[in-house]
Amino acid sequence: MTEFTEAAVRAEVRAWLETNWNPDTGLIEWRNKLVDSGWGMPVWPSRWHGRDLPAALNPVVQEEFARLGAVGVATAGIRLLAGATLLEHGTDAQKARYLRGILTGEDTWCQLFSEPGSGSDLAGATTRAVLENGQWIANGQKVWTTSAHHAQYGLLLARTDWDAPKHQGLTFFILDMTQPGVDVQPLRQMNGHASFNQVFITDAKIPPENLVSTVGNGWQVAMTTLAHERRQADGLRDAGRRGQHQGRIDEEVAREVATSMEPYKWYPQRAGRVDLVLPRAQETGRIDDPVVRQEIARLLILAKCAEWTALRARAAQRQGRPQGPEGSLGKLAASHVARAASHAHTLISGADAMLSGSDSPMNGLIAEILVSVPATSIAGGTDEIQRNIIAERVLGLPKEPRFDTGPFREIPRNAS
Amino acid sequence: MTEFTEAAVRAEVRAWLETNWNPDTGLIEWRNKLVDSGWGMPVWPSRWHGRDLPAALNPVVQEEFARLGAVGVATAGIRLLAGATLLEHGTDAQKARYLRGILTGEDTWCQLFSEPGSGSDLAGATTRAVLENGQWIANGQKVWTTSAHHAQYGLLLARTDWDAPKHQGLTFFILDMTQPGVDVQPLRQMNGHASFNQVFITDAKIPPENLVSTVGNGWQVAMTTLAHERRQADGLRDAGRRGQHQGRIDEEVAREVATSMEPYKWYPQRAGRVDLVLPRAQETGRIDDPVVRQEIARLLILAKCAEWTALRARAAQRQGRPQGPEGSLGKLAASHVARAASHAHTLISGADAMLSGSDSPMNGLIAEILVSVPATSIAGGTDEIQRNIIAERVLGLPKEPRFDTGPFREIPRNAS
Amino acid sequence: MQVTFTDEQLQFRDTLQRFMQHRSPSREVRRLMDTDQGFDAELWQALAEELALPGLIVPEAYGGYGFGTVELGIAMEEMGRALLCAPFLSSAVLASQALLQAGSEAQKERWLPQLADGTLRGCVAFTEPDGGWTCDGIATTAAPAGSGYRLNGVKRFVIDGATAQLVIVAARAPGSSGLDGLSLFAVAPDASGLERRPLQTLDATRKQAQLHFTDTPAELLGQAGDGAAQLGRVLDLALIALANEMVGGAQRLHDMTIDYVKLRVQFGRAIGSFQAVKHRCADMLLEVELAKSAAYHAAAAADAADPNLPALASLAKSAAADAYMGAARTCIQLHGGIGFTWDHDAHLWFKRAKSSEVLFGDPGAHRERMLSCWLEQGATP
Amino acid sequence: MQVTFTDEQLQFRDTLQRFMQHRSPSREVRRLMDTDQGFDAELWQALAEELALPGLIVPEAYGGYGFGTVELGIAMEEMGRALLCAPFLSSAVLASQALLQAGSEAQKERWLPQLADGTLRGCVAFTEPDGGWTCDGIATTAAPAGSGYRLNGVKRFVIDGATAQLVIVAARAPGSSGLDGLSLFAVAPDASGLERRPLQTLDATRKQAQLHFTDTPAELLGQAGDGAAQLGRVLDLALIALANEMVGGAQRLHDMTIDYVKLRVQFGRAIGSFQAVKHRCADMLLEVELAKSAAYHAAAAADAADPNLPALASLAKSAAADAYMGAARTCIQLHGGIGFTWDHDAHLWFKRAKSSEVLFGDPGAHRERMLSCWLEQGATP
Repeated sequence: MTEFTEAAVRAEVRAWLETNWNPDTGLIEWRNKLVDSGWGMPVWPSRWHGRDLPAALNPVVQEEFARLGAVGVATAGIRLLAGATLLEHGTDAQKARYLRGILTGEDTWCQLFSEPGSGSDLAGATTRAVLENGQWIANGQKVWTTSAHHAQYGLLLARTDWDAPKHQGLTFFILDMTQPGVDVQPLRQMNGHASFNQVFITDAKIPPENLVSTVGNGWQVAMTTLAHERRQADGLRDAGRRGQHQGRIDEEVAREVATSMEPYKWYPQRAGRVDLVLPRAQETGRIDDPVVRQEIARLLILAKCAEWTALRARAAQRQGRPQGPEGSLGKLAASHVARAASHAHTLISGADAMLSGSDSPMNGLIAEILVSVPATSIAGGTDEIQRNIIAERVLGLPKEPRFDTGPFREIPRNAS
Repeated sequence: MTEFTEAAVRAEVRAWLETNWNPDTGLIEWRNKLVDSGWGMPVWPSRWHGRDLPAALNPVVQEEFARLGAVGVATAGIRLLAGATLLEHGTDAQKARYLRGILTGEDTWCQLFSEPGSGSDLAGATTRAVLENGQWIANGQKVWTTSAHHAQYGLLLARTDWDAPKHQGLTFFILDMTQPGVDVQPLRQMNGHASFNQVFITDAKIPPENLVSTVGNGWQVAMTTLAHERRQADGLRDAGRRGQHQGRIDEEVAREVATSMEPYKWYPQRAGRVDLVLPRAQETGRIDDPVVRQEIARLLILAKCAEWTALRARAAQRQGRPQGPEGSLGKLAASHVARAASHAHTLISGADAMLSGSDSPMNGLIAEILVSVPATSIAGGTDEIQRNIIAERVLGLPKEPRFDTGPFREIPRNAS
Repeated sequence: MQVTFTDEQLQFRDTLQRFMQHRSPSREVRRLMDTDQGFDAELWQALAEELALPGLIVPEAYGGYGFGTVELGIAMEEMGRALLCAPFLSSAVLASQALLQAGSEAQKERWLPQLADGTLRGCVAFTEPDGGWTCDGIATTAAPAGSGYRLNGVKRFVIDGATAQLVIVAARAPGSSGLDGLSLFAVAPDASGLERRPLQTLDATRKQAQLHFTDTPAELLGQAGDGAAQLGRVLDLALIALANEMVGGAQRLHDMTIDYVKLRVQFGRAIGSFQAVKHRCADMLLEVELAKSAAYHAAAAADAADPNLPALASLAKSAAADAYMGAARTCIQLHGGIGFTWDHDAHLWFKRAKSSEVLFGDPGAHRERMLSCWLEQGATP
Repeated sequence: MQVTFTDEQLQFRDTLQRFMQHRSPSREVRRLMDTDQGFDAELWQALAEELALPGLIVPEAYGGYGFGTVELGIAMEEMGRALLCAPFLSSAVLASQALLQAGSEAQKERWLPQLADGTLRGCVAFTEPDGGWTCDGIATTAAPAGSGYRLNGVKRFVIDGATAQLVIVAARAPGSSGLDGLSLFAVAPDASGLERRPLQTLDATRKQAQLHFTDTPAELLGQAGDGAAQLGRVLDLALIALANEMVGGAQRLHDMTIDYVKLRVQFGRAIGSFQAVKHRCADMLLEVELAKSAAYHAAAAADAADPNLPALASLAKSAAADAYMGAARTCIQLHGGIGFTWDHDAHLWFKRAKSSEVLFGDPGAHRERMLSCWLEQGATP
């Protein structure tokens, strides 16, 4: 058994990569090799394509991959969330069947949690699954699903018990997305993009072996998935970053990245594009207006403070100090930054803010900021939910009394 | 019986005043004459010092008083609230005993509703009154009481039943303020003024004939008092306005006004003194700063909009149209105006905003604005309560579920 | 000055509201915003024949109905509420006013009756590519040529500029600058050297165009050199009209939001019962009502020939713009994800709000203008 | 650049916190704010002997402890939290820094050790009755006279100016203007022609005075004419110190509020369970934490000799001032009536917040300064 010291791990992965890494291999072929070696997900158990590596040493492995520019396992999209969820809650058969396809990137997954009637209140899902003649039949509607239109599998949260309290009547399934009972439709947003899907589920069939964990334990499983969502966000940022072209594998990776990043291409605009504010103000001459300068300064102060607050939080975490309040404020701060940036861009663009497409400044980028920023304070938990979380979990203020206890069928809910 | 037409009423009051008004009468003597004639409170019943005049014609009477500069009945302070409350809920004996002294101004009254533990939640009062050997014994503490230090009588809201729901366990009393069990202490505010009192009630005695309405009906009676509070506010504005000096009665009126207005002398500063913003900006030269100009303009827009909104509401009311939402927004708008004014005064005064007293601009007036404005969004119903009222009563949004139903003794409350 | 509406005005509003509900529901708005023209010719005719709108403020002497600015405000408010797709602002407000302010008697008699009955649609080309809304930004020149003039320059952000049948252009005498030498001109849509290019707009319900003039023949309106004052008056009226349109839109967003939060259930209760939602709704109501007061007051002031009209017009524009954007943000936010979708109507008004925020000058510019006007007049606001 | 505190720094903070809780509870603050002097001589001695505070940033060579700006920030934050009444800002920050920046070696050796051990209390007289915080507003003149100088002019808003035992004065050569001809001078408290008048301050916990100089003898610090640059560096450090003090005060207001809303019951529930209260508390936390990041960053940047220090100091001042005033307003509002009383402590911090908002320049002025500095440097912020 390998000794887990930094030096030993670094030497071992370096040796393996120097022997095996070949940029002219096919992508799937290379990743299968990675999966076999355990170096693709070294922190996973050695039984499941990993090497039992302590998480603290994972950066060492990633550094070595980066140094050589070696391609890693597939991380984009919902894959790693699916992998982590199955690793924790799946049966051995499920792990055997799905994990490899997740890591090689051959299979695309999607997450079927949100519904039209349950947004902030995810546990209020009303998509139902009923066991009939030995197989589950699902009916309902999911929304805000990324990649559903080319996914093979979906992580489905469905209600199986309407008499249990709402968090206890949910069950987690793997749904075959390619069957006739699953209809995927694009969901167009106000900025014109269609990054998400609606998924209509009509008598979709789920074999019993696709049940994850136990009946009624779906909420706990979904929590695992959601807990990995933040890492996912980090992973996304890195997905596109590769060094110079090395071989034919690069084209395959580029295609994969392009496909998986497609839904997110407006995300920088959603965040307000603070980086463009000063250049645009200088270019338009609006930088000479003292009133505009105040708004720009306000924005920059907010953005810098948010950035430094995140740095403080990360530094404290790295030092193993107990998390302070600064770690829970990033999302809410980002809403303020985006709003202030949108306001600054409006002031700077003046009449040009009335235009869009190629008539709008920067070939439509400014218009895209103006009509994308409203999503920042909604997506991934509204500002209102964030404030609740901060007030209750960080400040320890008393929770609001709940009105959704007791049997689910008796809880008021939206008409469907 | 008099015919109630505008012309007839005007002729009658004019004739009466021309015969009787004499600015060299003593104030009390004159007011007793007014009370006897019914022209002091003409809308009150003729049995109780009035003339049964329809409310719509009251302005005609007031116009005639104003034309001659004739002094009216006492209106300052809590008197008219007490009068209106007793008129509606008092016994004949109470009316006979108290109404005349209220109208002549010989008696000063105060309102004993708010408590340290029940501010926004007025019905949560815990001052208790217990019937012992045929008389009520009261114990507790009241706050925010204006004029308590020179009042003869107090309108007391006290809890008499701790097992009833909170709004049903309260009883309304007339409290003799001059007795030993009533200790009045000034309550100093952060702006240095002491416009209010705390009233400590220790085994104070209340004879049974001082019970107003019935035991347990105190909340309804208090609602009557509060309903008259807005008119009170209007009355206050007019209290100081008299024409030129006519005779010796003027000195008495001036003294009365000075005494009753004393607690309110900082109220204009509390509202932000919007009127001073432009002159101060011009005087200091800050009017030349484009950034300061923006803040001044924002303030003036807010103030003008609030003013016009109030005009709209009054005009619609005068035309007998159903009240629109514009009528419920004045208090909340006033908070915004005051805050914006305080901000503008800070910007305009610059370093001088650090000073107070005679070193502060305008001999301390600016400092008084800065430390008085915070009261605007609290006194008379916090902004939070105002928003609740607007949301529930004007917009019809569902009420928040209540947690203060059931027997009062079981409802969580502040430790006393 | 008029503080509330008369019974007749309230009836007028009711009539308009019913018409809009019937003839301009949001599916119709969506249909028209996808067309190049951006309005429905039949509906425009109906506005003229059934509601007399195109001629609303045109004096009776020129075939109009001679109503005041208060009625204009009511009409704009209802159009803003419905997001009506029609060339009303461009033709019935801007072009009609420009002719009234600048045209000779003969010119008024020639064009105003057609504008008033809707058979002619006009527009005013004022702003240039720099996007400024003050007269000193005008660079387009008008040089005398024979009995007329020849125009050279570029106009941008011209509302309904691609479809108007009469183009009124602000231009200056060559060599002049600032407020001097400005005049208004009439240009035929098919004039030589006039190139009209539709602009892609954020708010697809209000079309704009860029107009290039190359030695384009034009007819002077009225006297040469009076353009600055004429444009000032046109702009003030346009600001008041726009402010009223904006409060109508803000009210619609407000109503949409209140309806939704009463209906939408999360965590077992209507989201409108959550205090944070309640308070945000109350704040929205306050802001919209305050802005309405400003818009109504400015309209009444115009009818009362208030000497502070420029200040009051700018005040109304600024207050209404902030309230509209505020309501738009609140509407989307309280709808959550659904409010960010294309199929939900919120974005239609959001985009109108965003676009109106900068149309004729942004709120900050109008705050400054308001204060300057007041200080110049030495008036206590 | 330092992003989090070291263990030693955290210990230093703990020590200070314990000291302040023990020696500067609010009843002590109330006692001292009613005195003319505004501080307690014994407590000042204890600060020197037990905590080494007066000499915190004075180099060891001059009898100090040579700590950095991060430690200074910690000290200021804790003093701001406790609202400590002591001449720390005036003497240990302003006067010590002015001497360090401007003094000759002999002058430093003469005064710094006494400032460092607290036996001498200094102040810096900079701003004049116009209330400006930039060098060009200085009108006080210093004319050579014998081996020294004679000062004429008026200084206002001089922190601890009535009690300081060493007065450092910014003055200019007669006839000079702008940034030229400025120098710093030392004046004895009993110098002839020096008249000191205490000012009535909104924030009674920080005393200020007006100083009149009439042919007052003064000693030049260091070289003549370097005053503008020296004052600039003193002001930047003062801004950073004040920003850290402000976030300490804001944190105290925050904590006071959170404690109260958990405890206070209305309508049968803790008011902290009402969503509107919750959300306002969350917003306050956000603003305070963001401002802390700015204050901490500026302090670390000073220690790292960041070339953008003026911008970062102004950024921190602006963010901290807005957060402090915001927290003060929220604290009083969520306390309701009790929060507006004299006996409740909220107003003590409210008044410090209001006063600090404009001390050394208001947030708007610092936003402008920040942006100007950044743009001048051509730096991407």
